[in-house]
Amino acid sequence: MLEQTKDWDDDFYEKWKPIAMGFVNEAQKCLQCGKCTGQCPAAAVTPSYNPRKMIRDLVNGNIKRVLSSVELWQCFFCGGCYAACPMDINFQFFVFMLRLAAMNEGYGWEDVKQLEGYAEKDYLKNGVTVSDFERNPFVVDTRGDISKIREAAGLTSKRQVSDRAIAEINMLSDLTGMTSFMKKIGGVELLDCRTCTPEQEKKCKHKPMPSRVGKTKTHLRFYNYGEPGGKKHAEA
Amino acid sequence: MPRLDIVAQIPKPKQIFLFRSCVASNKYPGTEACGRETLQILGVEPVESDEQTCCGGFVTFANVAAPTASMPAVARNLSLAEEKGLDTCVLCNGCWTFLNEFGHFMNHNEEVKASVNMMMNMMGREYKGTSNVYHIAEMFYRLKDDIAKNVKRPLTGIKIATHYGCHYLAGGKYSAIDDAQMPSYLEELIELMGGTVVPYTANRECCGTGFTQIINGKDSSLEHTQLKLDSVKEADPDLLVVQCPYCHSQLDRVQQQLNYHNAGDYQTPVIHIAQLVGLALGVAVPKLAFAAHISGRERLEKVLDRVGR
Amino acid sequence: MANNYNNYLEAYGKETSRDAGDRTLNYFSELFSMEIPMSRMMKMMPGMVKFMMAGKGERDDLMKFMPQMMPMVKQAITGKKEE
Amino acid sequence: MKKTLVIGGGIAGITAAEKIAQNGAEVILIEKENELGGNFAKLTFTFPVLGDAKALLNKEIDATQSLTGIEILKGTTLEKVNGSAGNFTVELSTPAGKRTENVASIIAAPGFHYMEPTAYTEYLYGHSSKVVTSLEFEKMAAEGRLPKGKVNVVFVHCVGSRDKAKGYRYCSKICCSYSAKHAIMMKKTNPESKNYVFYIDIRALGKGYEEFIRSAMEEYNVRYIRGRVAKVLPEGEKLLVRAEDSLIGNPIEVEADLVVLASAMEPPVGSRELAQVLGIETDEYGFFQEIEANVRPCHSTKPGVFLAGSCTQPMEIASAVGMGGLAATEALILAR
Repeated sequence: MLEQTKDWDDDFYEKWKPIAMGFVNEAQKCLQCGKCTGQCPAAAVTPSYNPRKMIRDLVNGNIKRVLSSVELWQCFFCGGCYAACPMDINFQFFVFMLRLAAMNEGYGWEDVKQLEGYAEKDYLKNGVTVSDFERNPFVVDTRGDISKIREAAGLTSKRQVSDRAIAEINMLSDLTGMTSFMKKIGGVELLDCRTCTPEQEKKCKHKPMPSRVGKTKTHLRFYNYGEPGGKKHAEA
Repeated sequence: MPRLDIVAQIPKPKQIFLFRSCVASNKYPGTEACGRETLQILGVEPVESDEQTCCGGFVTFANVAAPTASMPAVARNLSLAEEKGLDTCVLCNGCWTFLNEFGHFMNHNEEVKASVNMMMNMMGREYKGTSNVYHIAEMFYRLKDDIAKNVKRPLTGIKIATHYGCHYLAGGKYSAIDDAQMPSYLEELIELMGGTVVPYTANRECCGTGFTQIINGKDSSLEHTQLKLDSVKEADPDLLVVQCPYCHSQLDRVQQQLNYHNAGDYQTPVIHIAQLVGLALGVAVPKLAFAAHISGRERLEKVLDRVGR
Repeated sequence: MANNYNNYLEAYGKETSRDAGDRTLNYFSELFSMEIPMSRMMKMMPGMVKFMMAGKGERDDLMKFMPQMMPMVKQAITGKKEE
Repeated sequence: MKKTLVIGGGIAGITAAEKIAQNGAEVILIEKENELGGNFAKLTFTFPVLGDAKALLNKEIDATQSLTGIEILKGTTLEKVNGSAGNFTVELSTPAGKRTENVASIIAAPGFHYMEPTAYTEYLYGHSSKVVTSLEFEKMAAEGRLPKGKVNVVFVHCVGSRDKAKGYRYCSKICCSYSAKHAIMMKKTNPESKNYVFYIDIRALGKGYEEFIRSAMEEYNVRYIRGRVAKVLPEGEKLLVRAEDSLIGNPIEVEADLVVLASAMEPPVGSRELAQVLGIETDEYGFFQEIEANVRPCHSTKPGVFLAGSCTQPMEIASAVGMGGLAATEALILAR
């Protein structure tokens, strides 16, 4: 199908800027110089990822292409593009906001689903996002017992977060709609790598995606900015 | 070159609110213990609180929480230091950039601040925006004269490579204490403690965690970390010093993972700057908690033997 | 779930970027809205109840806030801002 | 006939002084440095016609010096200006001491300054001897120090220009052309060399410029890659240049032996102070403000003070000469 410029929402960015309250800015100043992509760690390993092209599509108003892309979800959030940018465009925030928009369109849920567990199981229950539970199967054997190491180091055997603090962040989560948002996602069970069965392992690799999230119907994403490339796709 | 004008603005307080980091607490406790011990040795009393939770950066950048949802969580954590009338000292680049960025945002949007404060009031707190957030590496650089005076175990002959971490330098393009593209304050600290700095090509490359890519895009994440580790291996340092527990976790654990896949033999110990300063200032060995480290444990022990236990 | 479409243009069908853009803008203005409509107020309630149940200190803090809360509730019900 | 004061002994100032003297009026030409020539004197070749810069300039200087009615004061600066158009009293600080003169008008031609890209630490400028500015490249070429053998040379456009964060937002206009000139010089001196030019947009704003830049690509095999260089990394003896080939959309890496940064043209050092002494206005960058940029390009905001050359905007040699002539005719009207 031919791309039609009459479909583009060319004042999208102008309308978006005041709504986002300063989270997105300066995109209209983009020179398309490519300094961002030149230093990008994600672009170095996944050739179809290209921050310059995404900014271009955003300013032109080709919203459909940005939001339905896989590339939007390949950013490393390293901020190197912002550090390099001659026009001070903070692209990390664009990615962050655009991902929210993409989720509203039904894209990217397979990724968010995977992450939701960290928020629910760790952040809201314990007050810390990264727990002492080891999720990297390759280091389970080599690692010492954290609670013993903590005690030897003169710390409490477990990182303490008071009940009051946990009650407070739970209330904030409810107040700001984060809890209801997470309920919509459903989340995946975080697997225990030490006792993981082959069946579970399969599930772990193939992220299940809900067909609906609330009222939104979910879709699979597309490689909109070029051939996927990279090691994984080289053979396929 | 460090921006001395920004360094000069960092106060030398009697007390500071030490903000615990999730990864530092639960994966590398040595960072937390050393942060506490080193500050004490340098004459700054660390104040901690069990009320403090995760900064909220992970859930926000994992898009599980909208920015409006994480704003009150940031305000809550910052208000803990405000209540005590202290500045905040963080151990993690992620905490630094997230607390700074969102704190800055709230301070400049009265409307948002008012709405956040409404929620704060519900639990008897208030966010004023008076607490500054400093990274512990910034504090070390500010207190470098005290470090030089207190070195108990000089790092003579130890080859050390540095990794700064993106969220400090790139996120703090204008507010970090050093140039985003060519920082040198960690090198300065290392030389101050008697160590030898080892340069390598991929010094300013990202560690490869990619925030959520280590979970969602494992292939690209590992590929990038391998690029970085290859460059480190070529320079062959005794230690790789990081200033972010998240980078620490990635660079340390992925070595083991790559070794497991026969992708190479990577054995470079990775330690946090707080642990390195702790090592030089003579913090007791169990408090360095090297037992929690994964890669290059033998080399780490050798380093300990050389500087004295 | 198999992908039935070859590319994003097919997936979106007749919808233009303008439609997607408007939907996105509506979503964001809702997200960043400082107003608290009734629906949002209802969602907030369980959290406050949970917080009250957590302990005495929490309950006291929340009760202190109640006078501040009433105009907001009124506003949420009537949908008008009180001057 | 009254006297005219010309500030700056670059090509614009020399031309203005020469034209005034040729029309029979008296003129004082002051130059801060101890030699005439300004930035022109730092070049080896001109573009788009590869002319011998030294010979061309010396011819102009000799012609000027041989004229009667011109007084050339080297090592001299302007201290104070009083009075108004037609009757200025200027105080000069010469090596021989203070001196006061009465002049009808003043022509300001202080030229420009090549930006020192010290802020560009991502390009390792100041940290590696293999990263040089275009000006240093000119010097290397003049002294025969260009790298020999099979080498890769990378030319980087827009260092300091079109960059809000570390430089200026304006385009320096001539860097595209002089980088092409440098690439051609490199290829001519060392036919074994491979030359890469990283550009954002090619701005060939002059007669023959487009053909000149195309000739670099077509005849001298210079590889033009669209994309701003992101960073330069040290790798052993060599440098790694990382950028995006933005026409393809992929990041690329070039192994380089020499990196040449086309640094921006910025206002001359002390332009704001000079503007204050003269009582004229500057723009946001420190360039002198014209009263009307289209039809009065050489009129400053103060009557009787005229502008010539690249103190108003980045400019190539031919325009500076043209503007020097225009300023001279304006000055002659007041000198009468």
